[in-house]
Amino acid sequence: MNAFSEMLSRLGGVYLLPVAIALLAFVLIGAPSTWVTLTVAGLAMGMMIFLMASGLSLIFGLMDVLNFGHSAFVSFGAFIAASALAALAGWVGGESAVLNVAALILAIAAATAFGAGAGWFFERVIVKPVYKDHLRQILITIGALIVAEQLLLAIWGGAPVAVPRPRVLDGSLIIGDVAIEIYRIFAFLLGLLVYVAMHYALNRTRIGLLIRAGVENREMVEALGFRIDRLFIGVFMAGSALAAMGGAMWAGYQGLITPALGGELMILVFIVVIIGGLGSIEGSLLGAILVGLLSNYVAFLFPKLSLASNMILMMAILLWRPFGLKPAIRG
Amino acid sequence: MPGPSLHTENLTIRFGGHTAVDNVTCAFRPGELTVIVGPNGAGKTTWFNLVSGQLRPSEGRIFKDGQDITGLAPSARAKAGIGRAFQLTNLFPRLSVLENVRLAVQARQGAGPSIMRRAAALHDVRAEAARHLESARLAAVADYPAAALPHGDQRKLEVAMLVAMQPDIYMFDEPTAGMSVDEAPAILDLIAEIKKDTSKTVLLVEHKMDVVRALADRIVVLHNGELVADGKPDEVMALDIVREIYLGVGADEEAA
Amino acid sequence: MSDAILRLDDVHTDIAQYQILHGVSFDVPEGGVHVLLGRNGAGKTTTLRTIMGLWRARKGAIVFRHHDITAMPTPDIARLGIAFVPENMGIFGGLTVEENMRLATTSGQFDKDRLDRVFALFPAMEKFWAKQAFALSGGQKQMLAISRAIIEKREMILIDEPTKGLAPAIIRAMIDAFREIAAETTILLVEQNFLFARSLGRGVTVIDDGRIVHDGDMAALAADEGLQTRLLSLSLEAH
Amino acid sequence: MSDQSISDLASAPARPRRIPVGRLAVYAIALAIGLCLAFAPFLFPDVRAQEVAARICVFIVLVASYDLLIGYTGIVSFAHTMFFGLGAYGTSMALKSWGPGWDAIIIGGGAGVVAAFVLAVLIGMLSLRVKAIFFAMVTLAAASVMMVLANQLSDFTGGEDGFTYQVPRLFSPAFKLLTDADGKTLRFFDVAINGKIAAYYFVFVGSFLLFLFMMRIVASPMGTVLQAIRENELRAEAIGYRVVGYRTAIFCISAVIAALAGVLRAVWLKYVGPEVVLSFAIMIDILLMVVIGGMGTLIGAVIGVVLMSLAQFYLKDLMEVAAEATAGVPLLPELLNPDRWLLWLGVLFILLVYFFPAGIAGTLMKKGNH
Amino acid sequence: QDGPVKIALIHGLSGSPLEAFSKQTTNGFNLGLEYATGGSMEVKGRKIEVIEKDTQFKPDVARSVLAEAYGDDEVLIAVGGTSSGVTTAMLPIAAEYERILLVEPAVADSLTGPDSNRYVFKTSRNSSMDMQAQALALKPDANLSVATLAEDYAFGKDGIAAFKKALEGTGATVVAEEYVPLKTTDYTATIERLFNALKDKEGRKVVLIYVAGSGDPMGALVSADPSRYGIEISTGGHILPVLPTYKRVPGMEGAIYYYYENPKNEINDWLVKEHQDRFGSPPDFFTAGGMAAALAIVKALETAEDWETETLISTMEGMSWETPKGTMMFRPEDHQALQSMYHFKIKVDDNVDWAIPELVREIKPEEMDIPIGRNNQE
Ligand SMILES: Nc1ncnc2c1ncn2[C@@H]1O[C@H](COP(=O)(O)OP(=O)(O)OP(=O)(O)O)[C@@H](O)[C@H]1O
Ligand SMILES: Nc1ncnc2c1ncn2[C@@H]1O[C@H](COP(=O)(O)OP(=O)(O)OP(=O)(O)O)[C@@H](O)[C@H]1O
Ligand SMILES: [Mg+2]
Ligand SMILES: [Mg+2]
Repeated sequence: MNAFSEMLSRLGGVYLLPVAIALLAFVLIGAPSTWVTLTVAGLAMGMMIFLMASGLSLIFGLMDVLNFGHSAFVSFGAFIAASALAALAGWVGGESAVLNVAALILAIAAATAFGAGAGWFFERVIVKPVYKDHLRQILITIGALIVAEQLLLAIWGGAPVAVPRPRVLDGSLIIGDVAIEIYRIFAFLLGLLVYVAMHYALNRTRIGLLIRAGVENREMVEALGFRIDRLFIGVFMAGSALAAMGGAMWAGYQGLITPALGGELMILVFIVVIIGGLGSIEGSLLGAILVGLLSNYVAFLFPKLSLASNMILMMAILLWRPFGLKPAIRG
Repeated sequence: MPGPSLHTENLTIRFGGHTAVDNVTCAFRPGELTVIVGPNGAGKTTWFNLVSGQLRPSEGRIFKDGQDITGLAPSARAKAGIGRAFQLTNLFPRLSVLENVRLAVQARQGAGPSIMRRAAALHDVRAEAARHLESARLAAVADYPAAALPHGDQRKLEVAMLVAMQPDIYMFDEPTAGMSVDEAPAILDLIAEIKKDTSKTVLLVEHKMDVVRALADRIVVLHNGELVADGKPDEVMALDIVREIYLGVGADEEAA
Repeated sequence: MSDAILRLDDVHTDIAQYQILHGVSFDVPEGGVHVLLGRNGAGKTTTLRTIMGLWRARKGAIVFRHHDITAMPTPDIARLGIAFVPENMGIFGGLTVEENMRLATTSGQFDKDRLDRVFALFPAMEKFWAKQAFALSGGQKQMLAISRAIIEKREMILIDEPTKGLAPAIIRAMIDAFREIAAETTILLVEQNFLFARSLGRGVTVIDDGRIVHDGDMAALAADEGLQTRLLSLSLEAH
Repeated sequence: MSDQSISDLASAPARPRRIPVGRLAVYAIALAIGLCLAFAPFLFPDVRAQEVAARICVFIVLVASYDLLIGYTGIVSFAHTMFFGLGAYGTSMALKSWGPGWDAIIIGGGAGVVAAFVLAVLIGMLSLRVKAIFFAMVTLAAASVMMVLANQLSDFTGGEDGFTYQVPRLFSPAFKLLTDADGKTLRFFDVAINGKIAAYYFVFVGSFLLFLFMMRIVASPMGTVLQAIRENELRAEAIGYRVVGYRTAIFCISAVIAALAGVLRAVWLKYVGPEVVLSFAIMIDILLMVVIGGMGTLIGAVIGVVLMSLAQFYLKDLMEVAAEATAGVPLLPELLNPDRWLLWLGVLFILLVYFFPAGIAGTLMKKGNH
Repeated sequence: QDGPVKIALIHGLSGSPLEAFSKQTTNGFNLGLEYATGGSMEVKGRKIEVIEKDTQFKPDVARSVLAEAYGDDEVLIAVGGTSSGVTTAMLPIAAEYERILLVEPAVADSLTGPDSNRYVFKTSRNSSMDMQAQALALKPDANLSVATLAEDYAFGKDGIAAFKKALEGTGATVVAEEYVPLKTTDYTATIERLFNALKDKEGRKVVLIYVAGSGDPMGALVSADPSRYGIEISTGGHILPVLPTYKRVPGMEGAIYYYYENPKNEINDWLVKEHQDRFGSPPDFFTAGGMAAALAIVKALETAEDWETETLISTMEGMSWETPKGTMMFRPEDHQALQSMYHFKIKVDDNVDWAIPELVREIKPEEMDIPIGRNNQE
């Protein structure tokens, strides 16, 4: 038993989980083309959720702030991107592939910039007074969420908004019987890029260390001469920007968005963060991919179970590893 | 001589590769006060944690009055008569000082789950709690939230709660750490008082040599998790190994 | 006293609605160890925290060298070269010993010689170099906290009860260490352990109930048992 | 007070006991609210006020039972509406299929309560050991599964539209509770003493008893243990309290009370659907109410529920007036648009958590204490 | 009695994104009153006063504001509500107060079903109309294979059941029924299942989408390129904000409840013009519905001898009246207003923001066989 688990952990430990699930699904599904379609779709879906979840995990795990208002950033990101795309309708629908993609990137950038700015405001005004106090964090961020949703309604109205998708990213690559949405490839690549950047920042720079120390004992970090408030604003802005970026990507993917979007995704995002373990970017990635793959496979194999599958996955993982798969903070 | 009230058999705990308590077998009798000494990191607190149930041993067993209690939860051990005060003060910060002690009395009497009576109406519990506060010299601050007490008073409260549990086995983890010389006696008097009751077993982790000498019937020395010496205070303190690892070679004890 | 490195002038500090310091004034001369004594709850920790800017003085002034640091943010105070070893040690439990120490350096790089000196002083630090700090014993944490303060040269170190919970052998080693550190740095030491304080301190300030009740030479206080008894209710017989 | 230090106080031998003004004020307010509710049908005979009063009664129980968890024990659960819903659905499904009778209320409601209890035991034993935030997530997940079930099993539950049903005749407005000489419904203070009044008093008395029961719990030794667990779990365990046991117990008690509140709600409403008993919006309402009132006070639930309900039902009217009054001013009427009342509620809530973290009752109670 | 005659609009005005639709209803209702009274806002010499109440999308709140409207404000007729759940909860209140509740715009068939009551009238369409018209628009025959995609709850299941019923006897077969959970975001797996079910069939192959609130399944389907298997997509028409997503399916046919260019009649012309003038946009589903409700009320008030509830009920049973959607008629049995639907074909015009559901033909009420929910005559 011990030797076996050691061998497993040498092979990659919990990172093998998605691989195992994919293999099992391959056997159960039987049709390779369907399996490839589902797998690619699941990976891309996972990457979009990862964007939102990593933001939450950063804030949640590293700053120990439970931000129930996170979904507001997702929604705002989605709507800002939608508005930007609508404003750039000429580029979006035009023949030039460069302009197509440029429009999307501009829209995502606009959403991300908004996320960062709003994150700054949010940290200063809403969250700062309640560091260290989980309960008040939950409460005050829920209050902020109510306000944000109302603002969303006041600005964009309640009717669904159709999001134009850039022409080159529309449609699918069809290879034999396999259909891969081009937009998902784009989403996958963006998610990967963000992951690499974050991994570098947290593990290769002193900033990561400082953040982790600051979570435990703000005062001591200050007494060592670091401006923790600036650091935390930075983290919060980054987390919110990621949420908005995820929302923007989601808007393009979903095509038709309502103000309820952020709230609906939130449970999924929370599940991913919990599965992955608090504060760990690797964990968020792993959790997001697991959720993405599993929900696609289950929806194909056992459609009735598809909604419950993520919850079941979360409970199973919590029972097996009460702190998630890859928690950054132990004890 | 009565049988041991507490004994551990091959008690061992490992954290990763590090063995914090290493194969410790020893027994304690009622009416005996044992001081456990050892350099920082020797495993004293960890050994306490094993006995009171905060940690589970990797190997070995723990017996109370001959009964194996290795698998019991901390609360069950407390009920079985193993009481414990903590090295780092560990209170109910927003409850009043009186309530802190009252909870301990109530736990002993098993009145916790009752919802048929009003807590305030349990006069005997209250009166007993007040008595314990009196003897810990905390009566004046009975209504303060525990968090508002200065460090020294918090240490006293920690001890008062242990006394209120009236366990068979008292375990004190550096009860006077951080207390001023004029306050420490309050605690030491309390411990001396407990010691008079010959049905009780007292374990005490302490660094201050004067305290050790004043109270100890027996000294156990831990080093790197292992039990390296066990015996009468004078004998143990005279051992070379103890002088070397604990006091520093050629120790001039007055410096402590 | 123009050679004071730190000067407190009529400092009043409140915590929530409680007034804790009622006008604390004293000077810490440059170099050596200056001891702040007082019984439990006298306000020693509060004084140190006020100097560090972790609590704010409602009234009065704190001057370090010629900087008025009364209202300065804590990180800026730290960057003036003041290190702090708090009462609860302020260890980052989730970080390794190495990471704890690395954060205490300004550049993120260790000076090899200094590191060796720290290891010589506290061998446990070397032994547990890659261990997460929450797993250290109480005494080891205390050592780590002090190691952090001396890993680079500081102008001044504020230390709150470093001997609490330390074994005699370590305390002995620490006296030597502090002597060595004090040669290049001013130390303001808060202590309960009078014997420890006596063997190190040059000047001594005694605080009681948020007020300074004595300020003078350690030698003089050490010699005057009557004064000790009066100030600290010390009874040396107990030791 | 502020110019005295703690140690001055500590050394003062006998502190004169201060009159706890704030505490008295809180009890006075609660008493006033209680009296208003007791005579609501006569004090506020209009239809909406009666609905509001009945809702307030049930929610006081619901919120107070939630306070047992969050305020007293420090357990954050998002499954409270699930238990509320079980009680309500049990009652109403029985009423619907067996027709309006007391047996349906007792058996159906009882089944709902038992289901709530069993679920609470399961969830509690499985997951009250894990970290608080994980427990919150597990309950959130369980609650959303319940919501999905209610939607998908539409043959039994009416799906997301819910369903309506009859209640015993005693509670229908046409029932003449007291009659005068001519056999017509007796009028008292111009209020007809009909089945509606009976239904209201059924709800009121039921809620009152449940609330008293909870007051008893927190005043009992168990109440103190719960607070101890909230403050320091490890220490509570170390002095001999089985933390998991106590947590599971209070989680179950609170679930059962919530289910009973659900029964009362179902009898009053004669309609059940996810939006009235299961939705996350209600969960948020409960949270808001408990915080506004003051966590860990129980009596705060009374104040929180009343304020929040009044806001939900009347803030809009108020804003309408405000918007009209400021019609000439630029921008203001836009912001005061009555349809944006939730925005202001959110803002108010944030300010409240910010400035009165102890809630109204909690803050008041501190006044006059040391 | 010369006081105004009061009518209550009971709608969700806050607390849900659906509040946008309530505003449409309100606008339509007011326009309808204006049209029907020639701008005087009076009927039989008495002013009409409209009282608006907010249900906050909470059924319990809805009940209390409706009761308040009947009990304290003494309104003659109430109109509402926005969502089916809220409206279900309101039905018994009408019976309790013995006043008329005119349901608009909630859709569910059950609102005129067995648990409803004789005080309830309904001007809004119901799911059966949607699905039967949709089936007719498919021109079903033995050559047709359909796979359906709907959400897994009452609305979706009832809709598909109605659809299958409409196909009965046409020879068309339903080869698969896929139900996805509410709020589904990723349709990839479902699409694979739909394609697997259809791709090997002979003849015309259609995926029928009946999804109300979860993302954009049609977009996902189009992306997966169903044409490679010769599969067509069909879905009902939608409100204006959603129509831009239909630009990806030029030529698709289906049925719609209302699109402002489709009905050809005087009232609709007036509505489109006035709406454009006042609000700068064409009217939508709920505007038309709100107007139809107002027109029904005015007509009933004008023709009834007195305004006692019983008189009004007997006046309205079987009453037909003109609306922006042509003639409607309250069926005496269950008080559901029978009305036309519109078979459309999507046309894409780059100068129009949305895809245009161009009229193919009007589907008259007689062509549909809408089940009778309950019989109020018994
Ligand atoms: N949870 C843990 N994980 C890993 N190592 C641990 C853990 N707890 C304690 N240790 C290690 O076990 C050893 C013994 O620690 P313990 O706290 O028992 O020492 P101690 O004798 O009480 O010392 P002190 O006098 O300094 O309090 C130390 O080296 C410590 O690092
Ligand atoms: N957070 C707090 N809230 C209220 N009072 C406090 C708080 N912290 C400290 N005090 C009070 O301030 C006074 C001074 O405390 P301080 O910690 O400065 O004393 P100290 O001299 O360091 O004592 P010790 O030797 O016990 O550490 C004490 O009376 C204490 O009760
Ligand atoms: Mg220890
Ligand atoms: Mg101190």
